[in-house]
Amino acid sequence: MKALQLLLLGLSLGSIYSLIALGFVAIYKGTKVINMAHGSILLTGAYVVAMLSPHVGFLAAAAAGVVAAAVGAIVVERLVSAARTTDHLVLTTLTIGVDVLLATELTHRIGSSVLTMGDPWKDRQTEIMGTVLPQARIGATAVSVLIIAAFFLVFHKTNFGVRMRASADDPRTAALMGIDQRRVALASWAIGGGLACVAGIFLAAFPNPGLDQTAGLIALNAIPAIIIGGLDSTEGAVLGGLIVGVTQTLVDGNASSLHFLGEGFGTVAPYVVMLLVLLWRPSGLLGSKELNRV
Amino acid sequence: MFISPVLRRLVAATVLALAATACSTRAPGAETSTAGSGAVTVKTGPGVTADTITLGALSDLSNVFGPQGKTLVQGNELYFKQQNAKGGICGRQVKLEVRDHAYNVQTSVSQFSALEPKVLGFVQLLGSPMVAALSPKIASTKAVTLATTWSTVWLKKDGLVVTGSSYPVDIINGLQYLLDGGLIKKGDTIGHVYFEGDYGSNALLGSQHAADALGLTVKPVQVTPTVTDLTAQFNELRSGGTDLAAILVSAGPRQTASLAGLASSSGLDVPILVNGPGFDPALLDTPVGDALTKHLYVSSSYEPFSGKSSAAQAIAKDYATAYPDGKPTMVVNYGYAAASVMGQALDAACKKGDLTREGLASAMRSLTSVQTGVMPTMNLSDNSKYPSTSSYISRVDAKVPGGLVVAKEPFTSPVAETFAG
Amino acid sequence: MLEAQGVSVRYGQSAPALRSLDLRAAPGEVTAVVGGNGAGKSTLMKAISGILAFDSARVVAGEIRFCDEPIQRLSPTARVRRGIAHVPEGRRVFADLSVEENLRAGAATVKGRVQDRLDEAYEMFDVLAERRRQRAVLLSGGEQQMLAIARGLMSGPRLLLLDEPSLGLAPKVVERIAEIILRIRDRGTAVLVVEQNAAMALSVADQGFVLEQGRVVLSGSGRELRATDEVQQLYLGGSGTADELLQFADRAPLARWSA
Amino acid sequence: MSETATDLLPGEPKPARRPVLNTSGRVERLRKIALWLSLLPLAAVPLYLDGSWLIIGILGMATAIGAIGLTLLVGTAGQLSLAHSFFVAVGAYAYAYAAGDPAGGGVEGLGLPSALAALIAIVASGLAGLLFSPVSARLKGVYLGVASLALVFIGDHVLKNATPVTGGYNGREVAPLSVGGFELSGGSPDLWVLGVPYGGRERLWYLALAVLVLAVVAASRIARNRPGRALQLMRDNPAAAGSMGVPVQRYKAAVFTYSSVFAGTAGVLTALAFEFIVPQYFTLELSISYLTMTIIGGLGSVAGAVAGGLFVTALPLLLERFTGSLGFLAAPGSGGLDAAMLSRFAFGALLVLVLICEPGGLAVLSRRLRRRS
Amino acid sequence: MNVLRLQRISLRFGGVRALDDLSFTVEPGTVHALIGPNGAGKSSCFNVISGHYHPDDGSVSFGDEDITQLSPHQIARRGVGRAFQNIALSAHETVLDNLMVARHRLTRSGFVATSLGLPRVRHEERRHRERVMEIARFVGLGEKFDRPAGALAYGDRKRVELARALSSEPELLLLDEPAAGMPTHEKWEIAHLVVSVRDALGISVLLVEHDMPMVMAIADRVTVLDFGRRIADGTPTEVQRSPEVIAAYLGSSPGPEEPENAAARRTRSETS
Repeated sequence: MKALQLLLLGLSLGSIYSLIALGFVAIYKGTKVINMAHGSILLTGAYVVAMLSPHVGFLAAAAAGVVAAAVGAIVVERLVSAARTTDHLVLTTLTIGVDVLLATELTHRIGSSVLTMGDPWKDRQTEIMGTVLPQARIGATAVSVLIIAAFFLVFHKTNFGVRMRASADDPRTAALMGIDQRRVALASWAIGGGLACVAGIFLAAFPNPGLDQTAGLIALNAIPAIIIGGLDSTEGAVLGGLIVGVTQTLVDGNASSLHFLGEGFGTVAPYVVMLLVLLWRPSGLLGSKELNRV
Repeated sequence: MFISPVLRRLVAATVLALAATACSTRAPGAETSTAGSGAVTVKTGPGVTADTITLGALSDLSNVFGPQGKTLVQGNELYFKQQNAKGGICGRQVKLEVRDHAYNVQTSVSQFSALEPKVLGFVQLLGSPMVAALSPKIASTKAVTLATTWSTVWLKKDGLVVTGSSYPVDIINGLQYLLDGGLIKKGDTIGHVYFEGDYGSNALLGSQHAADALGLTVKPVQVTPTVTDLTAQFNELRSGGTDLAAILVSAGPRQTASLAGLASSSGLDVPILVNGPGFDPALLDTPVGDALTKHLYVSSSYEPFSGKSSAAQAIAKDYATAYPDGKPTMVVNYGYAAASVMGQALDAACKKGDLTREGLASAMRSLTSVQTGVMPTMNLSDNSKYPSTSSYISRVDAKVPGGLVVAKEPFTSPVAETFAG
Repeated sequence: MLEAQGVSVRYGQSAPALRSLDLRAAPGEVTAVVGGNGAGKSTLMKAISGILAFDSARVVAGEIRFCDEPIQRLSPTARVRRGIAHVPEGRRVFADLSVEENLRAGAATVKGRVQDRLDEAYEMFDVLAERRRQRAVLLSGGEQQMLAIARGLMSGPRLLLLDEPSLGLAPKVVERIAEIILRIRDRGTAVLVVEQNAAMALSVADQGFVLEQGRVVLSGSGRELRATDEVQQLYLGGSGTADELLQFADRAPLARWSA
Repeated sequence: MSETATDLLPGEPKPARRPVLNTSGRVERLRKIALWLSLLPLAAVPLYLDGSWLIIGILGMATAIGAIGLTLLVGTAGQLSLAHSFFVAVGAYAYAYAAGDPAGGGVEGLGLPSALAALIAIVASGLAGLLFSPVSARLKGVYLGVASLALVFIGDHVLKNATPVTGGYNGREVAPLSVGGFELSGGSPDLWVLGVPYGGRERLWYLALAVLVLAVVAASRIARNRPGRALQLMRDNPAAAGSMGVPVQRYKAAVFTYSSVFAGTAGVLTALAFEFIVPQYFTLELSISYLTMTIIGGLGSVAGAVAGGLFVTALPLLLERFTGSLGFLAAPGSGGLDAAMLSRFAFGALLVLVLICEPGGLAVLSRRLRRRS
Repeated sequence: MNVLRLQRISLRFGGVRALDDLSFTVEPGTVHALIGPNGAGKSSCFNVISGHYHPDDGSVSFGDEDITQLSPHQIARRGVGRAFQNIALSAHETVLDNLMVARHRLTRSGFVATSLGLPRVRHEERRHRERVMEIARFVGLGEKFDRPAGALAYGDRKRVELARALSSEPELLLLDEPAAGMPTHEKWEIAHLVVSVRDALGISVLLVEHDMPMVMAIADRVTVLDFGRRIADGTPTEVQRSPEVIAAYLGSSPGPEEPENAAARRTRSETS
């Protein structure tokens, strides 16, 4: 009963992490950069939603937020591509700089406010399979499942998807096919940004009190997720997100019996899982092994 | 010879440096002096001149606690402005040197080192990591510092002065209030959600002490500041079919909000008692605003911004004039009261003719009945105890600035008297 | 159709890989470029299709024109749209994509339906039709080469660049590739093929160029070139005679290292 | 040529580090003398600057030492690490624990002689780096960078929970370093030089300066000798490095360990300067600022790391000090752009700009300027 | 001196068979050429020998030891040196540093000793620097020690690559197209170098090369690969006569008897 409830809660939280992780992986596959500014992008999108929803309603605000986050991500991409280097280490580091900039500005803007998303679920809860779940989380799970399904459908069934996957596989040859690598980069960053915003909305919604300046940090929870799943695997991102969500919830929900692991172990547990996975499989559960090119 | 210019310059610099040591700027003169001011001759130390007393304030103005830090500083400044308008303290104008450590330990350490020689003491030191990191330096420099904390962890530290009542005592008083009001009863089980560290873990001592004395059972659950979705913790509290009679929160406002929402939408209509830092008026605009209005009780050792006392009303009026755009929180009053404690200590030191650090420290300890108007009467003579054991109980009123009104004037539970600290 | 004039290409700061190269390919013809490793053949192909930037290389001098239009400043995509398709060295099929997805990727610049082109490709390469759902990585080398060529044709090019299509393939498969090249030409697509396997390339070529150290040292019809000494040596990859060994007698002596 | 890691390096080939042929031995020797002489003015600094500047200087030098370690790891070996703050923490806490008074209130200590404790702390950070080698040896570049985040979070958890050793959330006191009864970071016994009191900060200044010089010398030796060459090839072409007999995995682990030793040393000095350490200092933010320093200084450049370390430490404090004279800066708390915010903006912007415009950082810029003059 | 023996090596990538049941032996003190069309599997073969790939089947032994599963550095330490076809130097480092890195297996100075600047570190450094300078002069690099490798001309970079492999003082040297892309004159200089390496140092050389006259002139033995399998093995003269080799290289044989030889337009400039 309790276990089931925690599992359901964990999966619903995990589905939100999956969205963030999927965004990371989309960007990584498109440009081989790990976007360390992802948390700030998430915060930007959610901030726009919070600012607009009292005026234009939740759905319109959410749409605007997704666009804003996508645009934000594209700006980061432009900065990344402005660097005259192809070294992914340098480019990843560059996104850390962007994150510092964005986070400073957003922290200042949000201040002590707790911004509400104006979502339709409010603080209601519903009983499912004998367990009580916040409606916003059920909404999050449903929306995540839809988005993830749409993502895979698009990537596997459309020409756009073929172009994206071809570019991820071999950008140079994809360029030879006339697939514009700049547009691929823009598309993958925009997708990553949009996904982050959707996740941000749900992370700010109940049972969280609303959007505050710490929301960007939550994106860091998706980092163990992408490593657990394998940086270059979209399926891995989803799996990793779920694993992180469930791990965190199980540990937090059993805090008193896990007290010997120290206080606040729930936040750290995903990282411990990540290290264990790395020891077992250095490129994650579903990541592809890199062939040593000589 | 491409290196010769470099070499020449270096040699020159070195010679100059060595030659100049003879007239080093740092050879100290007399550090303490006596300066006449008005009728009384007063011994002075760092930060005090014939016409000015300089005090420091180390706060977070731009990071996570920025908004609170700002209102605290505003409260400090309100008090000193009043005093300065009345002719100052000890015939001297009080100058406040504010530094923003942005919640960074290293910054606060450097700022303290830079500021300490120029000030008599510190009227504010915000952030427990900073209090911890600076405590040995405060002890060694004897710069009297009012720590913005209500944890008993910081008792018995040389130079550190705490005000009001401690977190655990606020919790004990709050439970007493709930018990007296019939909101909970003997034998009930109460959940306590608390932060790691000097705030939450300390407050937990209070609820455990009260539970023993009042015949309650406390079920603690710990939470970290970055976790704002408390579903799992809430479930943990209710696991095993526990029937919660009340929830205590010694955490941040976001944790309070999450719990209030979860409780109310699960049909758990029980009182939620929080420490001062657990509430933020910004929460009232969120979906859980109603739940908070219905169930929230705040126990603190300072009066909320919209308190009924004449002092609180006066502060609110001054505040509106001085900071027309300011967003008052409940710590404005605390900022004012802390400054007032410092001011009264300075007065006492002045009367003894000793405005040195040692003089200030002993004057501080001579204050046995400090009135600030917005905090309970305080006795600062013993640094192993908090100067008060009384708490205000406040309830939510979304219409007033600061969002809280006083439900019960400061009172002391008999159980609080037996709590050490 | 394609004209390169005085083209020089550099990788980063190092010495040029193409040096003042002149070359032309005519419509309706197979043009072969042969030369040894390091002669600059692949660089030439990359310069035409516009992906030098991937290797931090750039055209530093000269001009490349396609159908009388200078194309150096165009993006690779724009060049594909104008009718240049490049089948890279080593096939480089998209390993994780199915055969059909590979072909679809090749039609990235095509607006509207690609089904007709798919049908056409399957007709020309029947092995691919049987394996359309299979992941490309599971194809044999020869099949991968077929796929790479079919993929290149999906954009409906006017000029097909083939970089070492015989690389690592069995002689029988190479013969088949040669046939395919001729069929492509006969459909009206000009082919520029770069080969180390001079025999294969020149056997199908209308025009040929011999590249050495980044410049054209010899050009002529396929037949003419096949008969020259240079190309004869190139078949065997060779140059000079063993006598030349003798002239380097005086070098700094080196004895075994004793630790 | 590898198209990946070489881009990390200054955008142009380096000139020879030193002449191979001994034709310019005299110039070399003079240059060396000049370098050592340049330390003399630094040694006189405590005679002129007050304590707050000394603290900034000490923290800056401690940070520079940590940055040197990171520049070897990220720049020379091409391995990204965001775990540097963890190893700084290990150094700081190991020292505090080893030198701590066993009878001290609430927090345990081994009560070892403090010099020995410092040594133990440095070794402990190295060991911590070594313990991570199953991960650090098998991952590369960006992957390692992301994986190393785990150490920061796990480290934070341990620091806050291993209360008997670390003092938990509230931190613990740090005993001063003394050798034979003479405190190198404390004030006993009393010491006056040329009329200036030489207390804890003044003494710690010399200690930090001495350790920084040692660190620079050691790291430069590594960079230009056998280990450094192996690391560079490992970064540029791991396959070639293997074929040259470099055990690539072992070297990855080794450079990670070596870099941790520098971090640990920085930790000990920081702890001595702070006198009290709290877990809230050793965060991801610290790791990022270490990374910022090495990049601003120029990855792989030891001198650049020192410059970057001093710059990043001093900038926020300098900005704040001159808030009054910088017209555009608002007073702290007024809601405008204040010094703390500006310095954070400055770091973010510098990181972005340096990487976009001059990935070689200060090291290349200064070389260019020198050539022009 | 040790014999290198490949026995029934097979290697697959996805659906592609890169090496197929390949066996041959490199005798000590010989120049052994490995030839075949591009893509025949020569580089894969090198990668198997030097430990970068582990074969799906078969074994590699060096002397009495099975080295099939060893990692590259372990194989290097056993005296197998390698020069890469696509120059694999550190472009930003000096020629000297690029060469010195090959001394890795012959030197000891670790992190600690180097940091401390122990006299033996300096002594070791000096001794080995002298040796690699000798080697650099031997391959014709002259005195370009201080130049960053990336700034050298192509031919010189190829020489650095070769000198680096020699600097590891190998017993067996794997050379992957050491003369590719060089003008004829330089090619022969490299050929001469290879012979000198064998004669002066007694090193066995396994050589991948496309230039047939060069191979025929300097190789003691030749193994011909096509399509991942061995199609001929023997002395140069034997191999040259093998019909499989002719077929693999020439395909449907071109007719040298065709008369239009002179018509090809010559554009070769004499000074290249």
